[in-house]
Amino acid sequence: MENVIRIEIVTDGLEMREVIALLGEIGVSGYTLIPRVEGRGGRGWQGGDQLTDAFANSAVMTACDPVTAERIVSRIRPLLKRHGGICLLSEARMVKH
Amino acid sequence: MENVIRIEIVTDGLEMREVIALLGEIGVSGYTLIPRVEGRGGRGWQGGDQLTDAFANSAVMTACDPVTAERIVSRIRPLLKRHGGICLLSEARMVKH
Amino acid sequence: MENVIRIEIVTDGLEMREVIALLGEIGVSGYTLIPRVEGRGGRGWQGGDQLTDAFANSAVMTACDPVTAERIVSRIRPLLKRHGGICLLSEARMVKH
Amino acid sequence: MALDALLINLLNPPVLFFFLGFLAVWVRSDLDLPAPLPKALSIYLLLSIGFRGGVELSRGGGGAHVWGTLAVAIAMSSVVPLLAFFGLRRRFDVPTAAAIAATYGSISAVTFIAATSFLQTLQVPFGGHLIAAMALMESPAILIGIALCRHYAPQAGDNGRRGWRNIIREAFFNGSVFVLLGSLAIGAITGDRGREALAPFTEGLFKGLLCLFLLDMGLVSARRIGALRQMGAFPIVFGVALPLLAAAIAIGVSVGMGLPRGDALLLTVLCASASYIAVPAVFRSAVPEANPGVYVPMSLAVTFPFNIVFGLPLYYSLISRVIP
Amino acid sequence: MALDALLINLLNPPVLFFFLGFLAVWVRSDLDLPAPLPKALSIYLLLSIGFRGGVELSRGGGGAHVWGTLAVAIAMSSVVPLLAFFGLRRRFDVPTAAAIAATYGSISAVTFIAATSFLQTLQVPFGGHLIAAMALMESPAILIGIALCRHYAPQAGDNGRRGWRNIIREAFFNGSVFVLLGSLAIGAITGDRGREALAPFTEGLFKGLLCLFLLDMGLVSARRIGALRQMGAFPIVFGVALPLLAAAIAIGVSVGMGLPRGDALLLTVLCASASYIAVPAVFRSAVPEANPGVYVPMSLAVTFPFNIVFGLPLYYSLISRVIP
Amino acid sequence: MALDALLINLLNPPVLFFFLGFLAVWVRSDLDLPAPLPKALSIYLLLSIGFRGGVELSRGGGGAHVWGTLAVAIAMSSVVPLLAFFGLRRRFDVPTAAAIAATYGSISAVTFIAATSFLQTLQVPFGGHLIAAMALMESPAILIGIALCRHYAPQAGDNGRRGWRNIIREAFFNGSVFVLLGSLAIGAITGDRGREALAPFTEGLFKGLLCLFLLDMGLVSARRIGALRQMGAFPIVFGVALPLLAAAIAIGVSVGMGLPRGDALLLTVLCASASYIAVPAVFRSAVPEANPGVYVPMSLAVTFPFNIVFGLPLYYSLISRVIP
Ligand SMILES: Nc1ncnc2c1ncn2[C@@H]1O[C@H](COP(=O)(O)O)[C@@H](O)[C@H]1O
Ligand SMILES: Nc1ncnc2c1ncn2[C@@H]1O[C@H](COP(=O)(O)O)[C@@H](O)[C@H]1O
Ligand SMILES: Nc1ncnc2c1ncn2[C@@H]1O[C@H](COP(=O)(O)O)[C@@H](O)[C@H]1O
Ligand code: NA
Ligand code: NA
Ligand code: NA
Repeated sequence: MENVIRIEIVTDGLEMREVIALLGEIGVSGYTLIPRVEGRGGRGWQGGDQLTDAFANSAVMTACDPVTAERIVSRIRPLLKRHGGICLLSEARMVKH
Repeated sequence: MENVIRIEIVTDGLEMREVIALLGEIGVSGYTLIPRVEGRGGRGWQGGDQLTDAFANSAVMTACDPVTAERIVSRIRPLLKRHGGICLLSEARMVKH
Repeated sequence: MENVIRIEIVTDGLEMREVIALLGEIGVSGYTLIPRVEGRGGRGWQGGDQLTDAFANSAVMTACDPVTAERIVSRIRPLLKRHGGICLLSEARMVKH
Repeated sequence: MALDALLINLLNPPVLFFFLGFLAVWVRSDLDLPAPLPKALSIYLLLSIGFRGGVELSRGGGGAHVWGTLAVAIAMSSVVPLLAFFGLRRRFDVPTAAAIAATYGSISAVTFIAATSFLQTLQVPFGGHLIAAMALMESPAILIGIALCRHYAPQAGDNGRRGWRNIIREAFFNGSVFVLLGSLAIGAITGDRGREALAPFTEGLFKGLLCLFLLDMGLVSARRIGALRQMGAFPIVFGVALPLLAAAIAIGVSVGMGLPRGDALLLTVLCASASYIAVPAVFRSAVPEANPGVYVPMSLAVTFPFNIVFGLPLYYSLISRVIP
Repeated sequence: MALDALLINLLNPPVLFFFLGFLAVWVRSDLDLPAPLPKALSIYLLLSIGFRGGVELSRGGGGAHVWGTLAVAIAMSSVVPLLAFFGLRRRFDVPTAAAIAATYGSISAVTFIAATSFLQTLQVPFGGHLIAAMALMESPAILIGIALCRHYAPQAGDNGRRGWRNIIREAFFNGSVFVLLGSLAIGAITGDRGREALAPFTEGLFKGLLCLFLLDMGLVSARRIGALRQMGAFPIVFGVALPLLAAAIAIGVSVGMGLPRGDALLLTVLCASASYIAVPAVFRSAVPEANPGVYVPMSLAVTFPFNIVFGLPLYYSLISRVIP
Repeated sequence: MALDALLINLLNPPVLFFFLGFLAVWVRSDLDLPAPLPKALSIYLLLSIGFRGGVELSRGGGGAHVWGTLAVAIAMSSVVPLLAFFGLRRRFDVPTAAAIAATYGSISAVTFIAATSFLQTLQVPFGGHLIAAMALMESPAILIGIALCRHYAPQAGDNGRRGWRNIIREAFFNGSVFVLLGSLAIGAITGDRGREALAPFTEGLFKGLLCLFLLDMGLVSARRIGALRQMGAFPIVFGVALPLLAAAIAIGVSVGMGLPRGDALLLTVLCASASYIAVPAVFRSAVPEANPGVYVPMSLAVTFPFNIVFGLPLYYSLISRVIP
């Protein structure tokens, strides 16, 4: 088992493409995506409006080493500033094949 | 980055409205909802029965300060007692816009 | 509140049946399942292909005591080896009814 | 005659698709109707049957029997749960007995719809007000069930926290009742002009989508059979006997009122069928102590298949003996 | 006459289902069309209307007016947002004013479709090129809105990070425009032979599925009404006045061009309707500073119901006075 | 003649919608059919085609050829994977070669359905037993593929953990085979009476929903093209050559058996088409070592479009030359 940082990012569904592109650039080994979650925060209710995907969130989780985690945090901050959302970091141990 | 408590509550989908009302009363700054998850626990299998939403769970996650966390725990306990489900707390760091 | 290990397993949706059977054998008290998540890892993109469920992941989360956690890890490892995916462990406190 | 009716029913495509769903579970096929499709189908069926009932009503059919039938419908949906509850109290805890009572007092829209499709095959007419009767029978039993529970086990339920207001709203304005009544009203307002515009949707597709829905009901029903195993013979006996009793009463009343055959069959089916949508949706929240592992399989895995396969032709052959 | 048209419109099943959706929210029913059904319905409606427009075009209808109508359509979808923007600048920040401008310059496909269904009820013909006009009006207003925003508030938006290329692609190739134009092309290619093969799908089901979609629109629209409360009278006044102004201009132009009644109504409805799909989808990403809590409810909870219920018959009765 | 057939095919709405889906990916539109819609459509298509085949069978059509055709179908679905496997063994590891073999031995229901729609356009009849042939060809190739894998790479796969019992169940009772066979049986039982009741659903909507499904197939297929880039010319050459070879054999056999044109085309298309649903579903679990990044794009991005666009008219023009 490996010590990792578990990072969880929730943001506007339309921006998830960008978040994922960013994870790719930084070079994480993998990530898991929940394509449609709802939520409430400073910008109000994001419950999906059935007509477009413009008002729902997505969540992504990635397990990575602390250095990569730092880089993700610094790159994700401006994006969250523009489009809202949160990013949580916690310690975990990972079993990989 | 801010130290927060990450709270995760899983309970009957029909009761989620009440859980959310409760979070609102306590005054969390935000939360993220996965509207439809399945599960097994003391009350058996909750896999959705396709006909109603009466047999599926929902999960909600909120990041908050330790004091708010305490209040959530004490308020959520009777609800979990009546309708089943669990509530998990863990430490995390949060990046917010 | 009880100290528990929060285990999170992401793997191919088709194998989830086996993971759940395994959790049952080991005797966890409960688990929560997100039936359809997407992801990327060593085996490429798992985004669902709309035609079959053969290319999407599932995620399962269970809160259990450390001994049970050890047993889950040792049983899940070969399955992840064959079919891909990850397993994350972290510390948490649990409120149960 | 009874055998004839049975055969006609068994060779109806919807019933055959119901068997197919059952069979899929039996051979452990991975067949599944993906998640919101069954719900979408049930909205379609309620909308269509409601609309057609409304159009029928706008034609002024039903005559003298309309109000009488509606009154009987409501009365039956109050009598059946009382009968059931006092029969069940010694076997189950109060909340579960109350939930079973509500289950059998309320109705199964799909059973009703299958009955209309059976009547169409036989070219027997029926009145649009029976559809209104169905809508009216869905909720009262739920309220009676909850009242029974609160009276005989006041500590159970949500300790009265959830006011009657909420419960009444949930019972009367739940999605299925609402779509049914709303479409009935729209059908009654637009009448035959509206019917013409919507017919390819509400009538053309009806039987096909009913087949698809019954395929799903077969899957859902068969998956609940497992839960029956641990409960002995009682749920099976009760799940067949109570519908037979309710049907006998309903046929008696129908004869007394002089209802025509079609209306009599539909009224009978409403009384004999059991809910598996509205009742669990309300009881799960309001009376979580009631055990859904009991009342749902009884309704879904015993009474529903019994009615769809044997009940319909049986009731009809009885009715065609006593109503000329 | 105006009252007649209003009545005909109000008794149309789709409009009644829209009311039903509204009512469901009002009585707090838990009625809901499950998640991808509304999106699937909107794809169906766009595909069908596009295909039928294409078939119509393949017959060479529309005559001399075709190109003129398309030109007017594009021109109106540029003029309306400019009018709106300069009227709104003092009340709202630039990004929100620009988003509202784009909203009212763009169109609502469902309002258009309801208008075609209204014309069909009255048996008034219309040209297939109006459907092409609809497709052409969806995007220009979005580009103008973003251009206005970048010019008057250059620090807002994504600071130009997202190139025009991307924005143009999102505006012109978003799913709904693409399905509409694609089906139009396929209809035009396959003509009446294709029509025959697809008619039970594209025409038979059309009105029924429109009812279902409007039921959902009623739910969605009513849920947005709450957001209006905090904003005073302005959004309501604006959400009715701007469509009336746009409609007046459109009717004037139609008379000037000598358009037949059906075409004039559809052109008017396009100008008077407001977007709630394409505009939020693009603006949420490109100009997150614009407040969707303002521009979406204005479009969805004010202008959409106004047009569906009162606008259609009002515009038509005006048109039938000035166009013989 | 060949050109004629090509043109007729290309101007068929379903094929045009397939192109539209391709185009959407090409211009990077965000068009998408939301999640369970494609699966729901595929259930519909299988149910309808199965039911119609059954009704056809109930009429006793097909005559002397029925059993012969079924036998040939099963034989071909065993021969093709063997041919493929031994041709591929030097290029790919055993598990991947076995998966490709199974892919080409099994069939594509949508290709078959497009062929029936092509025949209908040409008003050429075909026997209902061909639909039974399709159902019978889906599974044997999967078993052969897994047997080849276990024999030549015994350490791969699940080390035999998963018994043959499970694999046979997965191969024969997977959802699509089950719906197809079940609907075939129901069609055969209810015959023309059932057909009448369900026709607006199973026949009226068929072509329209096929268009919608092919729009999705266009999207899905185009998205897989990227995966081909890294693999050089071989998958493309193989994905066209093997179908041509299989088609040639099938046409030869059809002539030998004296099949009528419609039956010959459908048999040919079954042999020439490749699976992208049943095979990945079974192989992902049973032989995870097989690389789905190879066998899925070959089937979905090469063979499927080739057959839909060029294969159908090509096979038909060949057949119409050799079968009078
Ligand atoms: N404290 C929080 N805990 C959990 N999720 C949050 C929290 N705050 C915001 N979110 C999520 O992030 C989304 C955007 O947040 P905001 O930008 O604050 O509106 C919300 O819709 C929630 O899904
Ligand atoms: N130990 C556990 N770990 C994760 N989820 C649990 C656990 N126990 C219960 N749950 C979730 O909570 C729901 C209700 O639990 P219960 O009331 O025990 O039936 C279950 O359906 C699961 O989704
Ligand atoms: N580092 C990671 N963080 C989060 N999820 C991962 C990670 N690596 C793999 N996964 C998930 O596990 C699935 C299978 O991984 P793999 O076997 O590496 O392809 C992926 O599709 C992801 O959903
Ligand atoms: Na009843
Ligand atoms: Na407009
Ligand atoms: Na083949």
